Amino acid sequence: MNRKADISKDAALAMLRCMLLARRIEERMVRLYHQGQIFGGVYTGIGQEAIGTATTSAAGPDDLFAPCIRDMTVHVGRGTTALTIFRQFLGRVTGPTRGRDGNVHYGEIERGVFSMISHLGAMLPVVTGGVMARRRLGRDTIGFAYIGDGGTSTGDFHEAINFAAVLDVPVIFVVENNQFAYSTPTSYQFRCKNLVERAAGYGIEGFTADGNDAWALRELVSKLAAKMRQQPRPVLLVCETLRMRGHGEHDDASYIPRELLAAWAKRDPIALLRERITQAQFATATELAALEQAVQTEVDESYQQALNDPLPDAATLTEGVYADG
Amino acid sequence: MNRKADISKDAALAMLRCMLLARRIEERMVRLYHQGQIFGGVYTGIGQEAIGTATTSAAGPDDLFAPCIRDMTVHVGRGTTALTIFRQFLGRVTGPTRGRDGNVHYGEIERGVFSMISHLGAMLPVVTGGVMARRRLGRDTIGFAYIGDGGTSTGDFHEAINFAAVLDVPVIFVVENNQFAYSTPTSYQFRCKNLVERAAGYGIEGFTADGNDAWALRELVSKLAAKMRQQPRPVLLVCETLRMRGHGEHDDASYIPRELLAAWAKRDPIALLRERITQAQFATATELAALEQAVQTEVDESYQQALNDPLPDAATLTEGVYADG
Amino acid sequence: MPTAEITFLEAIRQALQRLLRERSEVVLYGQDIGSFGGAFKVTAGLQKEFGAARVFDTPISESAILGSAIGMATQGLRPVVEMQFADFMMTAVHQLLNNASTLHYRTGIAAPMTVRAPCGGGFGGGPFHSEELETFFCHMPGIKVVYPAFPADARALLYSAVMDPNPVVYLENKYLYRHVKEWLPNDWMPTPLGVARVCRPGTDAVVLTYGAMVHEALRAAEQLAAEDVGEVMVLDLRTLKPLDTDAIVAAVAATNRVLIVHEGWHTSGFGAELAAVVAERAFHLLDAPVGRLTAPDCPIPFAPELEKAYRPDAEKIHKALVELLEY
Amino acid sequence: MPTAEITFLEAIRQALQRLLRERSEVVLYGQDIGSFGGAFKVTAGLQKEFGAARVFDTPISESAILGSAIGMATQGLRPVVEMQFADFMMTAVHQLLNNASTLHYRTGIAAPMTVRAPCGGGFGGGPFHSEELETFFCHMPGIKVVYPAFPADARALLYSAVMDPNPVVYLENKYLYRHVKEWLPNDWMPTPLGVARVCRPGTDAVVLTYGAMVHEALRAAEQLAAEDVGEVMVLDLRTLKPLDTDAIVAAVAATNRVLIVHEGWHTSGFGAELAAVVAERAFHLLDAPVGRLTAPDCPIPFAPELEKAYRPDAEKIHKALVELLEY
Ligand SMILES: Cc1ncc(C[n+]2csc(CCOP(=O)(O)OP(=O)(O)O)c2C)c(N)n1
Ligand SMILES: Cc1ncc(C[n+]2csc(CCOP(=O)(O)OP(=O)(O)O)c2C)c(N)n1
Ligand SMILES: [Mg+2]
Ligand SMILES: [Mg+2]
Repeated sequence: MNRKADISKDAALAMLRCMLLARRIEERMVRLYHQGQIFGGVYTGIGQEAIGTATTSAAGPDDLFAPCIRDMTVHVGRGTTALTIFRQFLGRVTGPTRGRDGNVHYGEIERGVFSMISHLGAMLPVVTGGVMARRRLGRDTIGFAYIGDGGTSTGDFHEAINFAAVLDVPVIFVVENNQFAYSTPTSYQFRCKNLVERAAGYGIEGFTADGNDAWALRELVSKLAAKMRQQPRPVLLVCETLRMRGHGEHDDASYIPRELLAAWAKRDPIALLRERITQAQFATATELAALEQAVQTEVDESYQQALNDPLPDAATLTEGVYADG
Repeated sequence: MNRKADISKDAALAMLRCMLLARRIEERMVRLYHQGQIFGGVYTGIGQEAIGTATTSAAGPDDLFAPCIRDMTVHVGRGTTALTIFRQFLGRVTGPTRGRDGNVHYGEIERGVFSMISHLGAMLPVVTGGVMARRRLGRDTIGFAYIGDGGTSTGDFHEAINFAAVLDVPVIFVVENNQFAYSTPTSYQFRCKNLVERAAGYGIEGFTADGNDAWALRELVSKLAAKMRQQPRPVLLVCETLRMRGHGEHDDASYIPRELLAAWAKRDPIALLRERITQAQFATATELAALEQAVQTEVDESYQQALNDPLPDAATLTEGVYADG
Repeated sequence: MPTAEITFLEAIRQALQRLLRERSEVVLYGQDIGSFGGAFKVTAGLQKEFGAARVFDTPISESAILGSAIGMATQGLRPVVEMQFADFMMTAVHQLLNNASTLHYRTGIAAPMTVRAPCGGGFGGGPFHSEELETFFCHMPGIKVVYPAFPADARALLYSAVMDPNPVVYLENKYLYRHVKEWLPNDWMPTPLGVARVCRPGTDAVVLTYGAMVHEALRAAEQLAAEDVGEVMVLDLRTLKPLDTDAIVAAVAATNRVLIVHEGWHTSGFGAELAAVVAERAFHLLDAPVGRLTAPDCPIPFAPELEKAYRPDAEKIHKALVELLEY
Repeated sequence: MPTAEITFLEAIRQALQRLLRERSEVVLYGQDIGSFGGAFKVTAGLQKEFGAARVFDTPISESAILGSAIGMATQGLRPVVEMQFADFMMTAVHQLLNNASTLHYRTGIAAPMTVRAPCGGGFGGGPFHSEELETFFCHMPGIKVVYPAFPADARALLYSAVMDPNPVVYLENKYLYRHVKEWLPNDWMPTPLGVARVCRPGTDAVVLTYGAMVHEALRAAEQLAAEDVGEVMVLDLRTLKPLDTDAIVAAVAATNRVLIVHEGWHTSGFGAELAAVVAERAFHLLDAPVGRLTAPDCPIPFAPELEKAYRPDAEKIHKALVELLEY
């Protein structure tokens, strides 16, 4: 394959680093879970890293994001550090939710990332409102709202997209079709062939993309984002991928056919991007190895540092329920 | 126009009677409202009578219906009498809700008609569930669920249609696009050109129809219903019409352009059907006049009779909150 | 100081108008609130004065309305959204309970948003247009709940609600909209949330209440005074969360007999919380059991005969107070 | 009679299995409850035994699930739907409050449906997977609310809930699923809703509670007895609506001191209703103010240090009882 690289070397390597960092953090969490060292559950986006990576890479500094449970690369792509993420997952008082949540429900709003709640679909109108506010205040913001194939069955999915369409709010509604919603394949969630067919019903444009190809996805999203900044309208973007693990680590995903997993394993987003980078001669094997090593070191050090951070003090339990006047 | 009449003389005249009866009842309610004789509001379907009429006329005896506020012809089409309707609207203890409701929230379930609640969209899954139950119990039921253009913006609209599509429940989701949701034109509710574009996103068939032409609509619905009984799947049916009065009688509808009202007044569904009937030579002018007279008499007598019916006794206030074991 | 006689509804409109004038970050939206002025005409004229960028209509999508308000509120605006009827907020209550109410606690981010919700019955609205849902909102951590009874409070508390850094549910009893008027100064100051008001002094019993029932309680109290049966204090709570428990305890201390009155359902109604607060904090001050006069646990009926029996009013309060004073 | 030691979870599964066997009109549905057996494996094996026509998966559409159950229930089936977590029911609560809860009153049509909702915390579920929402359901007229604490009751009450002609919310405290076991006979009879149970006798105070807190209260009471501080009765309410007020009054009469304990939020929690009932009906029997030991009014925190401080437990109940006994 020999395609024109709209993507700079820096951008490509940053994307690779983003995916690697998320992958290594999640692998660490998986290991800790199975060693019985985690309180609560562990939910990963392993195999789906390209989506958050490419969308954040294509985004602008003022954009807003509402990631879902598998979107660690949205956080990393916006600059959230491994240290911050481990602090969150380990329930440290130094983490973004100060131990009040210890799971995927976090976000650094100063980087434009909302902290999700669990109710599927409920964040889509939130990011829509955030974009409306920023634009009224003169900022050139567009929004990125992520939702799973299963989440498209919620009323909120519909209300939010329609609301954004009627009010001309530029949000990319990114459907991550990872082919399963917990234990059920997509035939239990929808009957259209491809969810992109929903776009017409909202009077908006719809696109499909290979969710594992960060390079191509970034090119597409860059174009969409540029257009949306000119003509503020939402779009629907359906990314095809596969959830490579169980819903959470408590789930062995025995309901996913092994052949399907094997086929998608061959299309691992990190491997695909590495290949592209090599083809584009953006980095040598040695350089890539160094990157991998640097990421691994960051993960190891961050985990250790987070472990040493203080746990929340029970005396602070009821602090901050309300904001002070 | 000279088209093959699939519709029998009896069916055509029954449709005309259905529309006339509903129109006369609603006109009476409007008059009473403006005379200050009504407790609560008055909401009518004047101008939209063809939709409930044609769909019930095309339906089978075991079918289920979830009408909306403008669908008096669904009730009449299923055999609910003028007397029952006046008893309801006048809050009589003899009415279907025994005075517990006195508005459009009624239905005779023995005729297959659910009693709506106000929350737009909330009845769509209810009729879906009713159809599922009856079919499991061996009955050849299909469902008819009605919703306004504004109601399509609710999460429930989406959840219900998608649920029916995934579970293969044969329900006709009838969108009555009367071009306004309270004060707002449809551009405030959706941005697609025609709501029928939503069908593809659910993997179901969609149809549009002239909502004022009962004759043609009945033909279409008969075909759809026959097919759905063979192949149980939901369909989306968008009927174009215009709300000819305010949202309720408290509202003068000043936001509806007068020319629009005038244009649609020329397409009054009763006049259109009368014309069809005359063309088909199903009735003479004298016969039609007699029908009108009979309807008027029924309305007058029913109103008087309902007026004389007892009001609910305050002592019964808390009876029947629970069903008895 | 120039004054005018204004309705409860006009008081709300004046507060919104002043907020829009003084605070560029305030926006209003909801169903039919733009050029139509809303189902009750509370926002009449505001879109014309402030433009469609600040006062606008939305699709019939309660969850999108509440959810977007949360997002806006975190990004520099102060949205004030209208639910056409409080009843319809139940289609989107997860946005309040899970998103808005937990946000500051989890993330330290404030969401200064106000949800205006017309509630209550007494006019033949039937089961879906008359609900009283305050207990739901009061149960949510992180939410404030304001429920005024007089035009002066409606105006002054709405301003404070909108300027509060937290999500506030502001309940507007529809019966009050046009039934209650006051002569008020054209110049006014916001009043703080969380402060109850003794709107009738008394020594023999206290009625703890809010919203439309304040007026019914006042009527009953006046009658009891006229009949020389007793002097009953009426405490208008005004804000249900935070609750002015000190004022409640002081009122019980001054009267030793308590009747709680509200228009919502009995079981787990907000009156239960009030009774519990009294039982915990003022037990030793009581000369009689705490009474609750509420709607019964049944859907709100339409027929006037039934709705009258359903809804507490001055007559029923009078009767309950006579019994309480005789205990 | 053959017996077996079964978990709380297994008890629920047995009730569902028996219902499916004995009642052809019973159907089960929800998210992932089919071949996967549900997020907690409560329905494991049931689709295999009864087929996908009776036990089936649905899209992630809570309103469609609850709404369709209402329609089904009016048309001859007895749906038992599972919410994956009670927390998510809030996305569709209008179906319960407005549709299900008003149906029989308005139309005379019964809707025998049961909503199973796993609730409660204690295992690091955080703010969106640990909620206790019973007070919302108890406030709805026309809804019954069942909340068992023991495997025997879970099994026997679920059967009755499903056979009840009304909509029933059946709350399953997740902490109990695998933590609580009982030796139970393989043969069993359904028990009626609305009857509380004294699960520990006592003369010095009574704890009014339900769900997971019954076990914490029992532990605290045992300790107090061992310490010779007092004999505390524990009343397991089992059904919150209808509430067994006679049993409550009798318990107060026997002990004269009341502590109310629940895992949900304080303000307008179901404990408020219990306190109000005691204050109204048993005021003259009280030797001390009614105490409420509940979660504080804050979102459910994740970190174990915080969640432990958040959630009432035997230790906190012990402390509260010591204070109550000393009053
Ligand atoms: C409204 C709501 N209902 C149910 C759940 C429980 N739940 C959490 S994740 C999940 C499956 C989600 O599937 P999908 O949207 O495809 O996302 P994925 O996990 O595949 O990334 C379910 C049912 C929820 N979080 N929210
Ligand atoms: C969920 C919900 N939100 C708001 C309302 C208030 N409301 C009642 S009718 C109406 C307009 C409905 O418009 P449409 O669906 O087009 O029906 P039409 O009145 O035109 O027949 C609104 C906003 C409601 N009933 N339900
Ligand atoms: Mg998925
Ligand atoms: Mg309309």
